[in-house]
Amino acid sequence: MILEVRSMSKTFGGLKAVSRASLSVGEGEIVSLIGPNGAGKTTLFAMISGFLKADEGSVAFAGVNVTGWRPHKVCRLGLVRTFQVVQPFPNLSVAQNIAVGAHTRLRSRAGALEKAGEVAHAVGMGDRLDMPAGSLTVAGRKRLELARALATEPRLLLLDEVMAGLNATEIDEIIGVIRDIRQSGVTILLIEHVMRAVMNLSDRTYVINNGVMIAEGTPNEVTQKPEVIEAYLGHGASERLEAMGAGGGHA
Amino acid sequence: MNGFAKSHLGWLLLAAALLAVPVFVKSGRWIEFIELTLFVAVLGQGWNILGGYGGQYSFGHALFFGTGAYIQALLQFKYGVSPWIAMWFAVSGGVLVGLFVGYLSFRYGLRGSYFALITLAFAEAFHVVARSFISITEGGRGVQLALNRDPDQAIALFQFTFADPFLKSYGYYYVILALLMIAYGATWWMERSRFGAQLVALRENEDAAEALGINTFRTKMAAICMSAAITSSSGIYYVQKFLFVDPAIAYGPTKSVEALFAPIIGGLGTVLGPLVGSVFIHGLSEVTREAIDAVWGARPGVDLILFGIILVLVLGFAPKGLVGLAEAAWRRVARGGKAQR
Amino acid sequence: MDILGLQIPLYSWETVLGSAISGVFLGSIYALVALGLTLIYGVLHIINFAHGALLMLAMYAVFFVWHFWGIDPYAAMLIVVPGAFAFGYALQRYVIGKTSHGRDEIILLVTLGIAIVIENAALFFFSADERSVQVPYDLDGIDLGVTFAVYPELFALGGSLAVTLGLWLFMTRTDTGRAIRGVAKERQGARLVGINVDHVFAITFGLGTALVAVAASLLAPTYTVHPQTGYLFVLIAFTVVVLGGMGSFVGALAGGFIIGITEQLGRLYLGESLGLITISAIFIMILLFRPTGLFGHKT
Amino acid sequence: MSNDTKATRYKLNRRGFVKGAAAGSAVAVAGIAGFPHIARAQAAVKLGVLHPVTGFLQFSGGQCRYGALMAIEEINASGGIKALGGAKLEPVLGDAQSKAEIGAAEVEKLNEAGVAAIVGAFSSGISLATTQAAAKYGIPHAVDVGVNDKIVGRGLENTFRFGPGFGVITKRGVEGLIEINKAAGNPAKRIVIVHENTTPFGSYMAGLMKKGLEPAGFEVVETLPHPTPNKDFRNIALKIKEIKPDVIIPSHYYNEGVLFLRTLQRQRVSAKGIYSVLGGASSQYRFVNEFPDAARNVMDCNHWFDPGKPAALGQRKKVEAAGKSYSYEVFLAYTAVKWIADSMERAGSADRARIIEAMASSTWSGHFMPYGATRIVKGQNTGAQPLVMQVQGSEIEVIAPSGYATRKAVFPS
Repeated sequence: MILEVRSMSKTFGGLKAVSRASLSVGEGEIVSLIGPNGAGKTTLFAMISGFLKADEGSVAFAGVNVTGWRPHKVCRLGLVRTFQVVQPFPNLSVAQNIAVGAHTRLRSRAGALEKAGEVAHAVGMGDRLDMPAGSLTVAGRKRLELARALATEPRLLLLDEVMAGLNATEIDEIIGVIRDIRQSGVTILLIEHVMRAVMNLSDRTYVINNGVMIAEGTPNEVTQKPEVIEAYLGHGASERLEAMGAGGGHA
Repeated sequence: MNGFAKSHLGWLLLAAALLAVPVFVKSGRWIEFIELTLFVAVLGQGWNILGGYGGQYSFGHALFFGTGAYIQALLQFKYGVSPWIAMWFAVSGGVLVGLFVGYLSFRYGLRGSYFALITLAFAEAFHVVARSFISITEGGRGVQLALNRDPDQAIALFQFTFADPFLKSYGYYYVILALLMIAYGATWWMERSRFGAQLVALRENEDAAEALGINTFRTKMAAICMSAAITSSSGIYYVQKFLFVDPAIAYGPTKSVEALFAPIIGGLGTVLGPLVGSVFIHGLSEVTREAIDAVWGARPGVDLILFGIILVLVLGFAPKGLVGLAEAAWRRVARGGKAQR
Repeated sequence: MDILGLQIPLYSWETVLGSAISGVFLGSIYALVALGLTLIYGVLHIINFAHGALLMLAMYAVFFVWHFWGIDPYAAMLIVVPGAFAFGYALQRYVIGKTSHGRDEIILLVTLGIAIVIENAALFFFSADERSVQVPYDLDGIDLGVTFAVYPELFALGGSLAVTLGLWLFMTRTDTGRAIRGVAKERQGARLVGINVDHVFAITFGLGTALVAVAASLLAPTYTVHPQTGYLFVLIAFTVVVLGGMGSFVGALAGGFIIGITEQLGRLYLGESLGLITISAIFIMILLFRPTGLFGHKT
Repeated sequence: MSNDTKATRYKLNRRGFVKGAAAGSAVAVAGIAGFPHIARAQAAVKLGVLHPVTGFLQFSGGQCRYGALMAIEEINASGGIKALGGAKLEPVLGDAQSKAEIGAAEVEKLNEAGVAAIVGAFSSGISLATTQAAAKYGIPHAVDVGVNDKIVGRGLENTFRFGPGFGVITKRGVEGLIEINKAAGNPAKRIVIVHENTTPFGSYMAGLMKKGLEPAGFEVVETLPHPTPNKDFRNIALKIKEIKPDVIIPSHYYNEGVLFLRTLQRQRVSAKGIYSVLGGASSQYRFVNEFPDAARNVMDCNHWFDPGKPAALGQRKKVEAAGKSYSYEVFLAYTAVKWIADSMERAGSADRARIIEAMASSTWSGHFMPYGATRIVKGQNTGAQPLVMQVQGSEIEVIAPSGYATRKAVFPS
């Protein structure tokens, strides 16, 4: 197991956002984390990557106990996250943005920029290297977010809804990119609402609701589980689930 | 990015022009004018490192100027230390103050207006301390250094007012030019280094920077140290030239404001910004003053009214500073050229 | 008394109490100056560096109204306060709003630029001479035993309480007040609901300037006016605003009193000069440990 | 740059400079447009008038400039410099913006404008920088106010001060107090000193006063420093109330002076006497007119004119008729300019070096200050001294030393 999360909890002002949640990810896997809005997915990500201090529980990454580490330290060990709301460096160019990630492993500026170029090509934005990040489209920003994370040479990538706000074609392209990333040996844990992508990509899926892990298994297994359907139905998302599930079947 | 060599050439030409200023400027008045402009450009580059590149706006950069000036003056005044040795302590002292203020502010995560206000508060606290602990700082009397009138001692005592004709006329110019070149060289290097890239990244988005493996606290600490070192070095020049410092000169708000004006007007987070801004500000204030004097006679204040109005207008029309304005104009020209082709 | 080598002078309780009371009076002045600043900060998130210059300008206005027409400085409010409102409104609407592009560092410089213009215009038109308003009741007042409270001080104290109350009522009971609060809380949202945000900003700045004019009227019988008068209060006003919590009126009032009393006692014991370090110390401590201030909310 | 300042030579320099650094030179004719009729006179001698007329010293700087220009106008009206064939004085104005470095830069400007001498620069801090810069070019520099004793006597041949420095002022201050106390039967013993501590002026003053008073049998019970600017004096008033000194000695600038004396009055703090040394407000007519009650019987050891000289009283009328306050800045700068003009007459030349010589050996007595004939030692006019005044009724009367006194001191009051 490259990532072991053991019974993590977080309370915000009396509200339990995450409650004794555990999960694990094996080397080379793509694992997804799904759940309705406000279920605690992003909070869990933030705790794993060091942005939030957990009330209890532990995170072990690559055999190292990283509980309570600051994000930059976690990143240097090889665990990097992206943000649900993309956080580009708006006044920097695409190349400069990605180079910031590359600098985590490379001291030289020229080397980092060169690496940025390579990564940009890998995620399909090699033609936009000199554009200011602030002027990218939503899809472009999502790719940039991915590229920047990738440039840090992670062993595990936490992707927080990289497909939100994209159209069908763009989603297909990103799915391809993510596959390639896994191919290159990077393990991936992703939060996703786009069920088509979840069904398509994931080896295993965790379902979280109200801060509690309610299911774990292959995507097909978990979507059959009554408690999962209930969780979504409870939030009035049954149609969407149906539609998504059907879509996934087609692909 | 058209031509690394081209931009290199520009820098060399600029440096050569500045080095050669004494060849074509013979006027003491204009040398003094250029000196003051470069002095503020150094002060401003210090601010620019932290504020322009790092996005941490300080309102209290007098902290570093004042500390540099005081240490430079006091070591000579009290212990007869050579000014050439004192200057290293002056810069180190500035850096220590930077470490202290930076540690407290960044450890507690102060950003934006809060960081601005805490630096303001620290500068004021230092002002009060400099005024009140007379046994250490001489208090409001200030520290006045003995004037050297022996030309043979000019270099040893770092005082050029009564040196040989060349040194007398241009000695301090080369002092401030040397400080400028060190400061701008360091900034130029920084802009092309990992440290610079990480500093800019955290200015743009601190969370994203942290997620990408940047130790934002340490990067900010490094920035404030570099910033303090540059700004405090301008205090050395000030003391050696004017041989006097008091609490208001050192820690009053004037230097803090001068330090931030130049880079913001010139262009935040650009190597040349503070210099361009300082040239603009000093040129503008000189022109407005002379113009008002010429057409209207001496009217204290009118030149500054005009200066203030033009300043606000420039801010309105060039929010990215003069360097930004020039870049935009250049891009337009370049695009126009391409379209014609 | 000697504590850790530091000589602490012992004063009679009358002196200490008198000093604390003087802190209350001083604090009321701080609060008056800080109210306008905190209002502007709370809504526009501007650190208004022209605040001191505006105070100075308003004090001149009060002085001239008194000088030329013999109008008592308190009565002068009826003229000066609306004028200040209009001036502040125009300043935000047509200068700050137009030139700042909504960027903090630019706004900062614009307000600094405005301060330079106002200050030097005052120097040019009014000269650097110190001016004082002389009122017949300057020396009358109430003997509190330990100290004597003259009417101008009592009026300033009453004024600070009344203005805070009035401002609170205005913000909670009127449509304009609610609009201002709405904009302060959620700029984007307010825009969507159809509130003219630029207008509200300008009204807020106008109100802040009007408050400065109230402060000027209440200060006039005590202080001399010259183009640099504003500097006396600017830094303190920032401290009060931060201590009270940026945007909080009650905070500004309480902050004013706390700073006033602390400063006076600090100056009593540490000396008039070093005693001022208490203000910087409070400022730094609050920024580090409680940046939202005593009455502020998390943003 | 050459030290030679003959007008022709200066013009050459100027042209050379225009060629060298053309920027802004078209408007470089600084500050003469206010006096265009003078400016065009061929044989005019340029005189640098350098003060902080903007920034936080603007009031005093402006007063100085006013006094200096008044002297120049008078000299020109009465036929200019006679030894130079009636050459007019042409003021070249400089603004130090209340900053030492700007003061020094202005000296460079004045040098290139070809001034024969400089008068300035009010504050000690700025004067230190301007005298030093002027020394580079051998420009005679008369310091008008700048009471710091370290301005003169640091070996600059070009630097002169006509008025008194700290040392003399405090010495006379102590002597005056002893004299007044003695005449009243020595009722005063316990003293409180209140002084500003933000600028060299107040900080030095307090130390020197204490040193002078204690050997004379006074007891300095408490020294209370305060910053400039200062908002509130109630604490100090309360402390004084508790200490109950016989005499209060304040030393600060005008604003603080007004606030302090008014606070004492409001807080009903009384002493046998308020005896300020370089008090900001105590011997200012403006203060006496506006707050006669707070000013009542306040004594002050300060720069003052010889009340026996009608010229001084005439000037006062003129200044007040112009709506200005007749303050020490005005007559000190005025006298300094007159002195420079007299030295030009003696030198028979506008050459900088010859003016310096003439100033150093000056025996001028045509002024209205209580200094006697000028005698310069190391740049300082040794005869310069302050007087002790007291506000009596609506007038400021001289009460010590007895040779100049117009009234007897009201003490204890």
